[in-house]
Amino acid sequence: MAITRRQFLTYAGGSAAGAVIFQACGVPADELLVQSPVEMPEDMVSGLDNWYATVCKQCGSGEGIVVRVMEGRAKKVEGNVDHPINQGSHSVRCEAGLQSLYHPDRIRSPLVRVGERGSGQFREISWDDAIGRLSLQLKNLSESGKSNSAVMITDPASAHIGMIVDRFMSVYGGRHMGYEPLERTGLRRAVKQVFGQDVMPDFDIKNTNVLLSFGADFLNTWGSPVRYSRGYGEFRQGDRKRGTFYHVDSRFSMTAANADNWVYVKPGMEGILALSIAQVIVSEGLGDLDAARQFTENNSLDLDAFEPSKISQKIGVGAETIRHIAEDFAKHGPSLAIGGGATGGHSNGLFNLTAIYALNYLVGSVNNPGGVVFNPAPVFEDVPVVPRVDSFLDFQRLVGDMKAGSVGALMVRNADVWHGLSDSSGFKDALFDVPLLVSFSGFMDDTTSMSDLVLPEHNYLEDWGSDIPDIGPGYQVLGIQQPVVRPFFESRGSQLGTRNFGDVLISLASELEIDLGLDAENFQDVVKNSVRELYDSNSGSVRSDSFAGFWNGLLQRGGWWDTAAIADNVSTIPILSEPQDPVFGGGEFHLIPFTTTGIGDGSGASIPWLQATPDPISTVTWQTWVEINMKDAERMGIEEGDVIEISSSVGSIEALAVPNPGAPPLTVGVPVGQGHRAGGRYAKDRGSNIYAILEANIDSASGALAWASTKVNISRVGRSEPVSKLENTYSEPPRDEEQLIIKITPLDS
Amino acid sequence: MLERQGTDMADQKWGMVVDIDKCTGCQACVVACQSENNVPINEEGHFTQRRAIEWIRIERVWEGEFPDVKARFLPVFCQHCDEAPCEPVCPVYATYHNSEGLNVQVYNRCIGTRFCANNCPYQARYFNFWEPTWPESLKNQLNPDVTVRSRGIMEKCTFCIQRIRRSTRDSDREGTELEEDNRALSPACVNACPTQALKFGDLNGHLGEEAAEHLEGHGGHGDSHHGGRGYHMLDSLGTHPNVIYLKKVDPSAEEVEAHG
Amino acid sequence: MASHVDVKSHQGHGEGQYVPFTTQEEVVSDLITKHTKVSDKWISGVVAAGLLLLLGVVGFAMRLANGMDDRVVWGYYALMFAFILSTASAAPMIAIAPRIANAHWRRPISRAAELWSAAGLFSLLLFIPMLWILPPLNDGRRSLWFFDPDDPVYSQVPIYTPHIWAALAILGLVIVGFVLLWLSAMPDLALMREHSTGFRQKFAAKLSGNWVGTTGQWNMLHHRMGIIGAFYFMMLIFVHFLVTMDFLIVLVPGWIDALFPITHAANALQAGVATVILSMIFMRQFGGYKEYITLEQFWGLSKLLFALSLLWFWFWFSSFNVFWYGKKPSEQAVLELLMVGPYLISFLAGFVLSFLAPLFVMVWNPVRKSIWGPTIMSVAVLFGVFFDKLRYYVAAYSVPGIGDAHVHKHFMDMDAIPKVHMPGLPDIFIILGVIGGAVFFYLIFARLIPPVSIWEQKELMLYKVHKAYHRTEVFVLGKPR
Amino acid sequence: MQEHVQLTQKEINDDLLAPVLGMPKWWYGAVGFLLLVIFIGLAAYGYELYWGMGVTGLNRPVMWGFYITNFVFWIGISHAGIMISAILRLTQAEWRRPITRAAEVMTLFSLVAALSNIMFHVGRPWRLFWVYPYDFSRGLFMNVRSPFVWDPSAVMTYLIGSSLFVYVALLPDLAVVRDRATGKYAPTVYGILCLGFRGTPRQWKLQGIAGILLSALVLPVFVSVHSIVSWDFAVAIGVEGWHSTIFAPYFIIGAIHSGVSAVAMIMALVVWLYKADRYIRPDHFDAIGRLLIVVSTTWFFFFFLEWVFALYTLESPEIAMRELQVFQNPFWWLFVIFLLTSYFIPVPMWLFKSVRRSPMWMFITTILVNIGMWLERFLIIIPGLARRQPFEFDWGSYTPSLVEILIVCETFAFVSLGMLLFAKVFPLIPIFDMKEGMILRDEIRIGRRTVPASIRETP
Repeated sequence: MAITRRQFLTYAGGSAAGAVIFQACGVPADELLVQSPVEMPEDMVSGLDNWYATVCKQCGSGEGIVVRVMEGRAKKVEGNVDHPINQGSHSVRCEAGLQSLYHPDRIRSPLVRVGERGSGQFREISWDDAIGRLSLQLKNLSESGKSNSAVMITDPASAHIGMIVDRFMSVYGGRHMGYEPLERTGLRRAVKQVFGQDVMPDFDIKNTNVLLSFGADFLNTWGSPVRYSRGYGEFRQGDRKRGTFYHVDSRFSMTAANADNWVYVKPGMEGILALSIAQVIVSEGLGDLDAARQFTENNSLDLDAFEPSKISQKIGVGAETIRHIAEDFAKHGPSLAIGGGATGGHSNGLFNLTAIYALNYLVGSVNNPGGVVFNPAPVFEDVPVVPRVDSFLDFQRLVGDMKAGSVGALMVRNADVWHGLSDSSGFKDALFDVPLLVSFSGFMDDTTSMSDLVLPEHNYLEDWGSDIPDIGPGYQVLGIQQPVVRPFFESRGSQLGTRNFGDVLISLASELEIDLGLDAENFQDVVKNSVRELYDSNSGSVRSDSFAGFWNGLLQRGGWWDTAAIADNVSTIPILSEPQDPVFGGGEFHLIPFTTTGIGDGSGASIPWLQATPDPISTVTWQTWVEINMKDAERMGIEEGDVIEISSSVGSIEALAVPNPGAPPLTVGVPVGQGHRAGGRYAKDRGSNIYAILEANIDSASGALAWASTKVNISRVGRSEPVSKLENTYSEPPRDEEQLIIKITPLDS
Repeated sequence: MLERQGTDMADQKWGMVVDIDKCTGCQACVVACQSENNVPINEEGHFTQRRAIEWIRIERVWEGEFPDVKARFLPVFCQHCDEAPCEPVCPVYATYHNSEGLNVQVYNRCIGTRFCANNCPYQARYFNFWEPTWPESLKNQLNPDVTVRSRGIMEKCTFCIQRIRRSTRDSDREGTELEEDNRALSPACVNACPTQALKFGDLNGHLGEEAAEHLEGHGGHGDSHHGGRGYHMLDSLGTHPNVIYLKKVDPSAEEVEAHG
Repeated sequence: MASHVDVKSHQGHGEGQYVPFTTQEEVVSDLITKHTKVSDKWISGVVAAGLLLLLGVVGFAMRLANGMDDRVVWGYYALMFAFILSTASAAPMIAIAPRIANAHWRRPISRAAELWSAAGLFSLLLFIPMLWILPPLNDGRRSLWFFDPDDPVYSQVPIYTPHIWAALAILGLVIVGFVLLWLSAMPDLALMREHSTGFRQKFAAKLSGNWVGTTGQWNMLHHRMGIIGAFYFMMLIFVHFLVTMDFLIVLVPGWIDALFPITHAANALQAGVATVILSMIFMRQFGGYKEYITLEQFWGLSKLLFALSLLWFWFWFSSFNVFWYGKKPSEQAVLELLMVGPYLISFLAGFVLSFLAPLFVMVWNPVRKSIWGPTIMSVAVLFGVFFDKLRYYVAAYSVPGIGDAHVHKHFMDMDAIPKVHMPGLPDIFIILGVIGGAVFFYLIFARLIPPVSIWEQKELMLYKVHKAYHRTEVFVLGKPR
Repeated sequence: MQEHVQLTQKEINDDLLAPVLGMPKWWYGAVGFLLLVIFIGLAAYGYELYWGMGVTGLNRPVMWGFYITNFVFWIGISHAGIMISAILRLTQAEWRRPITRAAEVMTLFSLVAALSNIMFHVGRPWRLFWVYPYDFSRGLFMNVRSPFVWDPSAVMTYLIGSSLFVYVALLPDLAVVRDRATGKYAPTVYGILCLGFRGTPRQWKLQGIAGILLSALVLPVFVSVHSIVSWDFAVAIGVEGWHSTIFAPYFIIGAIHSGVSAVAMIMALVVWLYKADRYIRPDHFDAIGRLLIVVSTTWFFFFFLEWVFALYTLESPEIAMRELQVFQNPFWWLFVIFLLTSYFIPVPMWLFKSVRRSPMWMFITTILVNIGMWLERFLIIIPGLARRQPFEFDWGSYTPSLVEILIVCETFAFVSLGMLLFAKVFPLIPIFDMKEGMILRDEIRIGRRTVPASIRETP
């Protein structure tokens, strides 16, 4: 039949109206409902899917991922089997990238503040306008010769983004600072001192036999958890003898739960314990003695002061235990000692870490299989591999400058300084003395909500980029990040929507007429150009006779790596820093903040999946809780769900009590990352922020914040709320009466 | 119904081997499953109401008190029992055994008596107490191969049957043999697991041999407990699960023998 | 419209409907003479039963020669104990229940039922050896009494708790049975005291006490019989509970069947009815009580037998369904052992004879309302009960590894199911002997006490009155409270 | 035996037809109130339909709650009707006469109430019809292995059977009403309803036989219904403490316990509301009291057995479940109330003749019994599902939501309203039965004593 134009319009209108009506009824995602009473809808496979390789930017460890894309939408994240870091596995947070991509509260275009600073009222502006405003301010600064008062704070940015930022700031003459909430500057210093390495080494857990870890929650959040877990799987049940795993910690973490023996040590005493172990090894003539002599003499260290029986009382570990660990550690090599986490977060953090890592020399597991394996020199000379991270001391200086009004423009990218810096730093007040606060974040985190100007960047799944893992696998790796989907807000035109951070800097540079010295007009080309030298070197995992072929290979494999390019053996003598006892503030309870499986250090707080991920030990979700020893709780009449006030000299927060049998007495563990003032519907005003009340104790040796050295008092507010945990509330901890988990002893014991 | 005509699928029997000694409780499997299977977002309320849906959940069990305290992790999900107690009690055949040993749930058949949930000894079945909702933009992530379950019906682990279907269909189209250790085929949780504690496969194939080795208690390389650690959870109920657990190795464990 | 009827004014007629005698004196003299006259039928019966009893003793001795440690061979002995417990001890209920419900048809047969409680004495004798056959508690077997093997006190006591309790309970049951018999016989004994001579007269004089039949005494008698009857019933249930629990169920690991004691009891009542029907037919044919034991009695009892058969089936099915549906290995093993396994034949025999046959035959009123229908059915039921008990007791007594707590906690695997245990010669002797023994006891007591209750007959003549009503004739039944 | 009042047929007619032909003052008030409660309950159900089961207190693993408890309770109550009229009719117990109909009618309405609970319970009630043989077009049949398929079929059969039962027993009275009824339509309607019953000997004979036959036939159904309800629980191996063989008889006897108590309640109400004290005499209460003593004691024995065997297994999940039932809050005090109200308070009281013969006391005690028996079902279902073991990690707890409570109240209001309306339209005390009773009474004089007697046809 012939349809006249008029009829057609009426039909169209009618159907449109119908659609609207049905929409109004709010039938949920009904395009996905298959109404057949006999077939499982899963039996009807629909559509074709593609898998694109890229790099996960949710956390620093740089896992390679493949993303399943159907009809231009990202559906599923899985590990990239080829990628050396995670070999196909992935963590909770990689998966959650999808929800950060499609998060309902993403910033949809450049914004300028209209209301009070921090009022969170913004107006959409065009990119030209936004870049114009920023460049204007920067121009003024440079013209008035105060260009060094422009400060850029980024997350620990490495690879090409890091390069561009560095170049931009250096050419412009401003300052670039790297920020990490629970900073690891101490750790990096320790690695430098003990191993003489600039790059973090790799730990060969896969082949080690006795694993001795101090405070590092390495199976959960610390370092490169997925890579370590891969190793751990082999370590437990591989084609090898089952390894033994000692975990020394003053909190019962998930890693501690997986250890064969969890050794509780008083907070900050790990270094002393390490030296005591060393003393046993040396005095009993086990292990590599001249290495021992070397570093004792070199550090003029009197080991006998650390004879177990002398210090056992002080550190709260039995002398027998120490001996046993030491002997096991020295005799049944290859052995490996790792330290990190809260261990490095004390006023004597650097000493702890150096002492711990030095143990590896005694058993000859430095740069050997089953031990500490060094990472080689970076892939490129000009691209920084070591992310820039500044210590708390530096930030205190910055705050000083800000107060003094000598910071003209503060630019922030991916660094939620507002949320992460303790009130004791005075940053929050000082921020109001800064005339211009610019955020490049693609998401309305706390700092962005305080800013005057927002230049939102792409989500990493929409974006070009590269990644050189902070903690490499022992050989050269370059991860290539490619857009797996078109930018979500592309439809809003080139003047609105989001942009690549590198591109923004490049166009900013051209506005300011400064030359970044890279012959490329966008970031994609920057990456492309610099990988040419890999193509020329014609080595490693991807080779091709044409550069185009090479580039495609990179994109397909998700990166480039060269197992041949390993570190050359260096023999250094570890430099231990001065043995010292930890210093604590006043208060009854040790406060040990910890990062959680889900939201990590707080950067994941906006993502519902991560919020809903149960904490492995307490199974709590969505909330801020206090791990407290059951006997303490009994003593203080605290029951699960009671609202607890945690007060330090800096301030106080509220959290829900969750007594657990693993928590040591007079120690409270509190997860970081909640209590955002912004951060979208899933994070805003949820829980409370433990960072805020950390005291400004500083590890004088490294300048790092001693974030585990705060002591607090806790008290019941009198209110109590249901704890949103996967497990039900119990008066007695579940004991597995029915032996769902059956245990057997190893054959050799 | 679910048999695919003209193929050899019917003589496959999907199953899983879970190594408790490897499981670290990192929850990667949980989120992977939720992303693959359009599991509704578990909001705070769902947890406090004890209605959170996790097709695979990590149970944590305490042993002892501080200082000598231990916590164990146990991944629990539908065991796809051959003698599934949930199947006979469903009045409308919403759940039944298909030809590949999978215990399948036909969502649209379900009328929500919740009888199956009561009769599942593993408590692996979850009920949609509320209508699942997503913000408009998050719907872009939903997996088109998996339906969204409306309120009032049961749901549970399907061993990612949609992946099995897709890869078998592909192998049919390419005329290739379907090989069992294949990431396109194995469930999301298995692919995610960072310690490789989960192993998916065909109990009539390689996995079956491995499982038999574990269950019969011999095999194993040197002294690293390889064979002999296998057991079925709650074996004395005679549900004949298709999931084999491998015992936790613990130097301090007092030796306990599995029942049955 | 209350009409007052003079008892004397009505002539009864029609065979089998009511007592053909017009005066109470006639009834008394007739029954007394029938009781005192020793018929050679009785003598031959006693002799036959006595011989069987001897045979049984021989069989028992043969078993005893091999000692009591091997529980398996004693299975048939246990079976016979249970059989007597189910038949003889349950029979008196047929006197008690209708008496409480005030049903007049019971009157001629209530004594015949009560007399079986005398045979109940035999069940007590049978039980004594069981105390040694059953394993003591301190080898770790389960018990209702949660006996702790390590308990210093109990482990010193030579005989263990369930044994003591069960023995006491059975003793109590027998005593109560005798008391009941004595009470209900008292007026008749008084009559014998007056009318009979010789040892029987002395014996009656001793037992009848100071019965003279004052109103007070009558009221007291009715009252007491009510109480004692109810008490007997409770004791019976309790005994079945203890015996099944501690002497049967505990022997089979995984046999956690809370309903079984009741199933056992219901089965016993069924057997009791059958027993009474059988004794009725014998009294009718050989005892010469044709005029007293009439169709009405058979009809009443056959309804009861029918109902009880259905009840038993329902109990059995309730247990079976739960086990069968649950598919637990432990319970599968129990079903395998007790039903579909080695004892399948026995199970089928029991099922057909004590349920299917009564169901399909007695569903017809003409069959129920006849002399031979109920008789044949009760024979069938008795055999059915025998086979049903066989599969339980013989099977249970042949299960190994009772002491093993692990075996008890979890199921025993299928290949450990014991083979069927066939009866040997001693077992057959025992079976015959026990039956003979029971009959022997019964006959002896039937000599001492009138097997038809004289005073209840007399009462009947008062309460049951025929009269004309409009154009038809009805009878008026008095319902005293 | 009793202070029996001999009444003429006219008196009987006038008394028993009064509620039908006349209209008590309190009637409108009562009906209005009940309607209000029902309306609120249905509103709550509408709310549940709109939002889903989330509005209830159910959770994982406690997937069954108030609704199923209530379902079992009403099924239990429904057993009284048949128990009283069928069994007592077969055993020719004279005292049954005035109370049979009230009991049967209660059966009908409580059955409907029970069925409605299933509708409240399921997640997608609009597909409930799938449990019936239907849907062949989709090549599907319901799963006959499931107790939830046995349930509806048994309950439906029971409903049909017992309504026939009521109707047959109603015929002669309908005829009487037809003759007395005034007004435009009433006589016609009753005329149609009574199927032209005119009281010819043949009609009487048929009516009598039909009654006997139906009572004999409905008894097996009556047994099967509650056995099946019990198997909803007993066949489950997933729940420790449900998997017990004794459940079927235990539930039946429990049902009779609560049902007969309910009948005693109704009797008292009828005496008060309809001034029927000339028909329902103290010794009717006496008789039902005696019956109750027997029933409740039997029930208690079954209860005892169930516990003995539960503990006898010594399996930790079972022990843990019992521990939860008896010692944990809130179950421990519910358990205490349950024991006291369902046995330890009423039964000792019933031992006293004075209590048995007083409508007031019987009313109070039987109400207690029903509270107790409701709790009994609750205490079987919830602690069982809470499942401390084997998965201690996610054992559950349960608190009913307001919605559930309102809906439960609605079912009670519904049954009461049904009874009231029925009593308005039909005589609640069977007229012909009473007359028969009066006619068949007689007395025998033995010496100075006069013994009450009843006239029987010669067999």
